[in-house]
Amino acid sequence: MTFLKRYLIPRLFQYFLVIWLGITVVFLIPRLTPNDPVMRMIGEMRGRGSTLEPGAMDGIIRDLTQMYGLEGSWLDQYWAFWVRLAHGDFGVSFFQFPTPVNKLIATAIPWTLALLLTTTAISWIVGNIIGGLAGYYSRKGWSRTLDAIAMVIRPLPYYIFAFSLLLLFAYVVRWFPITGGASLGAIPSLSWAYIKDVLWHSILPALSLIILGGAVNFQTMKLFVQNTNSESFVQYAKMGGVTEDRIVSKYVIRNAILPQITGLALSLGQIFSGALITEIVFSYPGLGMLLYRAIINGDYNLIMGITLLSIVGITTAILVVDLTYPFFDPRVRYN
Amino acid sequence: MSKRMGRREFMKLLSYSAGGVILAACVPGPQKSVEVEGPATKVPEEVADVLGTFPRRETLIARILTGRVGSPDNFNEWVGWKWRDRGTQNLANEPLWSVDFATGNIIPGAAEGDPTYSPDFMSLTVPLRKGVAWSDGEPFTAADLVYTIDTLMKYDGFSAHTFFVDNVAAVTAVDDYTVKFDLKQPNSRFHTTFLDRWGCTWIMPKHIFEKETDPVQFAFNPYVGIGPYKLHSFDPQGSWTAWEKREDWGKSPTGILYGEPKPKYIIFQYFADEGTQILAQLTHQLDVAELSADGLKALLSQSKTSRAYQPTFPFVVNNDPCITGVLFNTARKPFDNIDVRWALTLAIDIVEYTSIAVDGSGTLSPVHVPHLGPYPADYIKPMQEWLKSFTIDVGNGETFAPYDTTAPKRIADFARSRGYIFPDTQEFLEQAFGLGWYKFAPEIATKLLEKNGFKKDADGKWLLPDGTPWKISFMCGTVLSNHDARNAAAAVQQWKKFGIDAEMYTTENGDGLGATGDFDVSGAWPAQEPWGAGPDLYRVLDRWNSAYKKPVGERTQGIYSRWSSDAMDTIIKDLRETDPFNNDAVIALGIEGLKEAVTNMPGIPTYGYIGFVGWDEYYWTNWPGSENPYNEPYTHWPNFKYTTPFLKSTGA
Amino acid sequence: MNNKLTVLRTEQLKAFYVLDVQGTQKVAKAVNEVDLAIYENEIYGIAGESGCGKTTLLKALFNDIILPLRLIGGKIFYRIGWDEEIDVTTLSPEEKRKLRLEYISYIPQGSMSVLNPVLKLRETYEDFIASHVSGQSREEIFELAYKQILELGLPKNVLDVYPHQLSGGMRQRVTIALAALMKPRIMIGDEPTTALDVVVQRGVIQMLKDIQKNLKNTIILVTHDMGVHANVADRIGIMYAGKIVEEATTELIFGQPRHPYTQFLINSLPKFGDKNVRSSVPGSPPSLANLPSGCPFHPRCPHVKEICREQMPGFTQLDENHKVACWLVGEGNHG
Amino acid sequence: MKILRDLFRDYRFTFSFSVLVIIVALALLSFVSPYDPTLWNVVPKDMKPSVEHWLGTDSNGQDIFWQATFAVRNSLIISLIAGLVSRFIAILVGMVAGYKGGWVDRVMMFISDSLLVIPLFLIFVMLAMLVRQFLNLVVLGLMLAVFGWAWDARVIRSVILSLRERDFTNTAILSGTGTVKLVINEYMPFAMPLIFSNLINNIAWAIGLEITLAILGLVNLNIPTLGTMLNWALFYQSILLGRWWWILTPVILSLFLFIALYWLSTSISEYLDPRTRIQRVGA
Repeated sequence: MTFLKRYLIPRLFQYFLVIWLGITVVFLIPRLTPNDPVMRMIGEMRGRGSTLEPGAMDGIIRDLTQMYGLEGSWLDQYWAFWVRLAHGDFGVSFFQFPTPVNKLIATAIPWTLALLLTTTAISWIVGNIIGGLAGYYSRKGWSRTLDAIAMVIRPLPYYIFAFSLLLLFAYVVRWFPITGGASLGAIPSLSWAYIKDVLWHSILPALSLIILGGAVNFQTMKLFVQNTNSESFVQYAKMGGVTEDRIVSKYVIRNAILPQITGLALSLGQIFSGALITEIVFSYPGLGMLLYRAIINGDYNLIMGITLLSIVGITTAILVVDLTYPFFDPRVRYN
Repeated sequence: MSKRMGRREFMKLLSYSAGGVILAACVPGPQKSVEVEGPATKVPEEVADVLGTFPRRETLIARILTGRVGSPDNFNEWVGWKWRDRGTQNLANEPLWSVDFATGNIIPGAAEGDPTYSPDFMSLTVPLRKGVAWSDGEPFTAADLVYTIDTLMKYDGFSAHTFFVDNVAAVTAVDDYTVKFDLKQPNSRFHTTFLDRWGCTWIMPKHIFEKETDPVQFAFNPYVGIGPYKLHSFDPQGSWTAWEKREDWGKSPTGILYGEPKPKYIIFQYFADEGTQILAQLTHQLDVAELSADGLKALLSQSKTSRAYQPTFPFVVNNDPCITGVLFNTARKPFDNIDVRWALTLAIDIVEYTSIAVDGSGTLSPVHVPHLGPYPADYIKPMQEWLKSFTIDVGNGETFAPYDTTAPKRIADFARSRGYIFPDTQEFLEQAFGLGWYKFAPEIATKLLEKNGFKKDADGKWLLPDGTPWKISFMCGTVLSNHDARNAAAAVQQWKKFGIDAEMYTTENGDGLGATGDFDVSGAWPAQEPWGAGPDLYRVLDRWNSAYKKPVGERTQGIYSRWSSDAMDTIIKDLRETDPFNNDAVIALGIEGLKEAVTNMPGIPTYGYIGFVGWDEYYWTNWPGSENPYNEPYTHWPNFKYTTPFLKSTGA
Repeated sequence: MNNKLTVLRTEQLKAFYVLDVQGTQKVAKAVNEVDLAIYENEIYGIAGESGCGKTTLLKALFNDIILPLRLIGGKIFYRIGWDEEIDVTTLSPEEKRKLRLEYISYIPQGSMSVLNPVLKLRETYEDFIASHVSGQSREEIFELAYKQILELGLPKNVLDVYPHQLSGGMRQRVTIALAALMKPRIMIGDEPTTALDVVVQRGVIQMLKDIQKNLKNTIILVTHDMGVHANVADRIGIMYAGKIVEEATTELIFGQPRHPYTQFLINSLPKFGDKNVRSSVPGSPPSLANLPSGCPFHPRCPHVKEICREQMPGFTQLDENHKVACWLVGEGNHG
Repeated sequence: MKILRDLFRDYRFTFSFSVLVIIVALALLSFVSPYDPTLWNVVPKDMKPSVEHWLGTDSNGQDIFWQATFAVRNSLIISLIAGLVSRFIAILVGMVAGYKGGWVDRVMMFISDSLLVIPLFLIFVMLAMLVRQFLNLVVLGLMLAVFGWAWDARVIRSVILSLRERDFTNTAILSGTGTVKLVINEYMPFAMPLIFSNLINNIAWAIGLEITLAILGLVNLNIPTLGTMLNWALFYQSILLGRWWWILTPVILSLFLFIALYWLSTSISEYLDPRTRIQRVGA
């Protein structure tokens, strides 16, 4: 009962406050930039050769402003946003008018989630296990070799690394496709053929993310393990003749992993922003490009839609970590 | 041979470096100039059949220029922006008229010929083509056009709504193949709203739209048009759209005019990254794409089967009717001063300028229309004598004749010094580099500035008349390969050398800042582009109309330089009252307009828009290259459909 | 020499820290030519100032010589059966591991950090037990553990909590209980009472005594606290600068200390009714990496003689249970 | 001095130190560059490395070696500002929040959580759009710093939280040790290796983000940095055109920079950590 009153309720209050603040900031920032969605649309049409009669310009601007729902003051728009949100609606995208934001997100999100959930999980698990072992056996040759590899891979600019993978595996040896989330002409279905096709296309993008992400986890974990390794309880377990596999798993890695759990939660929460450079190099579908284009075009509703997901994602991840952390580390109490 | 191996090796090496192996020092160096011949590229067998439903031999794959389609299941082109180069404008739709940029002629598509205006320009009639059917089999008639205009005027969600409400009093079908427009005020250029350059007013299929309660929200999926191709399928993510040749292609204007299109399927595909896109083309997974200058060099140097528009340097497509250059904000000091604008023009060494911007491959134009299509013959050549005699007042009674006919030759020499090889005929030089430009005269520029109270400080940096350092912020977009950025980079370099603290300012919001006059200098077109067909310059000159000009802070409706003059207003008024099809009268007024523009220099015209098209001829040949320019060469232009009947399958 | 059974014996044991400093070797002589014979059913105390090498000696006796500590010379014998003495320095790591807890167990200084903070004590017990016995007998041992906990007067639920939930004294008792669990023949304690307050200390000492009485095994206890030694030890070895300098029964050490260093240690003990501040040993202990010539104690010795500076004295056997290495006492036996 | 001598005993420290000295020397060389880094066409274009141009020239007609000196200098400035300023905030917030607890903790974590939840990428693109004209090195560095501390503050806080539960905290508090002294003397040594690895991560992150922003054209491309250098090289398709001397320069420079920083951090944090120190020295 006191847990509920003294910890959970204030924590939940904070949770919603953070979400509200985040959303409000994201609502305001695009409106503070000089990027006006109406002018962007006109610029886009003009830049792409559309004939816009000079005499009709005022009318077009008026019509677009009305269609985009940008007529009232910011306060009106802000109120309208919450009213819409209460109905689970983000409104229509300006740039993809009149496609609803919900639909744009719904089409892109499976790709992002499938790619990033998998790669984040794999690189975390693999990176931490290998990093943990490498930290425990840090004097062995293979540990030093892996450390050297991680050290060289990690600083490579992601773009260069991803493009190098592409050059190697899609051009020099042609094992994987060059571009796209699926083959040209493939229509989404639940057939095995389509799924196989999607998997085949996802290997290179996934590999690029896993290797780089894994290298980061590897290095961090190795460091944590080396620190844990010299803790008294590890020495004591050795003195007690505890078998090595138990020492590695339950004493060293189990303790060194604690800070990594927070890291995992945050990376999972950040998934909703997409992986823009991956999407660029591999022409892969996803939220990253959608968000980037929305920002560039001042597509307020679409920005709100994607960032709301992202904000809720990260905030929830933090909440979950805070609530569950005492289970991972019994020393930490709710406060 | 060893050189080619070197490049390959390097690419392999870079990929291996991903695995931690960096042996850069062992890589043999590549060469300086571009080779047209490339290494033999092995074509994997599986490429031919990887597409499954689309047999590769019968399929043409082109790149979407404008990126991933944001709303792939929405084809309602009359509302907002709909990625029309995904195949709608270039394959599935046919407008009343299109511009043939290769010849400067008008191609009548859904129309049978030119429109006829009443002498007072208060009405016009349009003859429609007979025997045309929509891709779902319904016949195309005058009722479709009338319905389109009525609908656009009824709903304010359509982009063209205001224009038609402002202009059209009534639209009627005289018979099944003739439509009459009654206008609200005289308009001698009303028909150009139907003239397809890269978007125009398209015609709705009445039998489909009339079933809809809200035609603005209607997604119009599947698309129905009168072009030779119909929608086959598309990626819900918008990365590709596939089109299939109509069985009744003979009922499309393309089929009627030019015969059967050759590719059975045409797919427009999206590539987010140019490097990836080049790899796709090298492996024959992409037939045609527009690239950046260096992307094209890379493609040509790596592939034996690829070619550019021109077989030799400058390789580029130079028949796009836009003039690029520098635009001054004449509402902001000191760019309101003609002397300053001319000083900045004369501070440019055009040889170095084009070498920075486009490696010397642009065609120069001294006036505010590009050197291509009908414009050299109609305007630039006739204006040579005037240009040579044109002088500017340097002060102290001194004058200076800025025109320089040696500029093209000097650019050609520069290109040869870079190792490029190309013909040395007068005809070629003129076509590739233009007729002339302005002298590099920093001393005259200095005099012009000093005449207006500018000074140089001890470090040789220019100060404004009030004694503060002169800074120029040159606004351009963030895509560095676009010509606004190319011009920005080149001009900034030239002005820096001249002693002005100039800097490139990249922004996504060029249009917003431009329209409200919040910039110094911009890389936006120095003048509105002409239609590209016929000698009429109304479209160019009208943007300088003082009626469109709004004060700084408000959105201007004319060109962003906010320049106008009484003389120009008079010319525009005269042109408006002239029959657009009366060539002699139109040209005479056009020349006067261009003279007024050159004299005042509200923007500096530099080189015509050039594009970098790369064709992989592994599956399809007979592209409209410079030696056989039967059509404009781009696949994203509306006229691409008129190229399809001329393509030849290699049977590979 | 005597009829008691030796369970642990060293011969000229030399264990040094060998450090590589800028190419030259630097040697810290932590355990230098130590001969020990520890009997069955006794509590043997090792005393000395901090930095004298007693913890290192303890590690060596525990056969836990890991880098940078190196066995330079000498042997360590455990008596595994009744007649069988084996040199444990030659054992494989796995054989060494198996001896621990079962044959020889270790009692750490009872701070929080020797117990794995993320495991309940039950799990730590489980790890220690399962590393040595398997299958059916594991459950039996667990039952024994419960029984033992009750016998030692620990709370019933002590195994169901995390280490940080116990007091320091309780944690110390748990580590002692754990060390005694498998009835090892030898238990080694490294300052097990140091961090505790006096009342708790007394309880812990009593517990050690009880266990020893019960199991009739050997306890080797290292502490700098002479008071503790007086309370528990049967015999005491005084260590100075890597060497044992005096060894005798507790009564003899406290009653007739012969080595000047031992005398200092005894005199520094507070006595009842004595209100004077006790003098501690003057000067500071020498660096093990840079020992004085001759007797290492000579710089601090009030009775220093010429020979002390030149030569290390050998042991002089004063009595069956008393030997001293000091020139004041005798020339000793260098053989 | 003894500290340095001890550190130099570690080959990693020696290597890192030498590399950093070279890199800093490179950065300092930029002050005597014969070329203005913002001027193009000052040397022939696309030349391979030669005696006159040690690392060749690029397609903008600039000397790559001298350009690299500016790039290294500017990237160091950006990432050091970002790394040090954000570290300062993160340590301060993390330690105070973790140690004080209660409402101080709540308010501080509320601020850092709010910063954490707003997608950084959105903020950067928007801010870059907003302030691009004023986007010099310091502003960019500070921008990265202001938005780069929240995560690490949380990590440091959680370390402090678990340290607070340990015995020595109670012992120290009972013996009357002041808060500041406790945090600095008792907690910092434990947090130091973490802070160092965080600093390196943060510098890596700052350089990486600068490169990403540069590739998207969101920074001032006239200022040479490792990111803008890479951007120009990619823009001119130097990989596919085989101009290895151009593309590899920023890549290899950042590679060495990172390895040096990484080894430096592990070496120093091992030195600072008394538990691993003996091991290392004994190895």
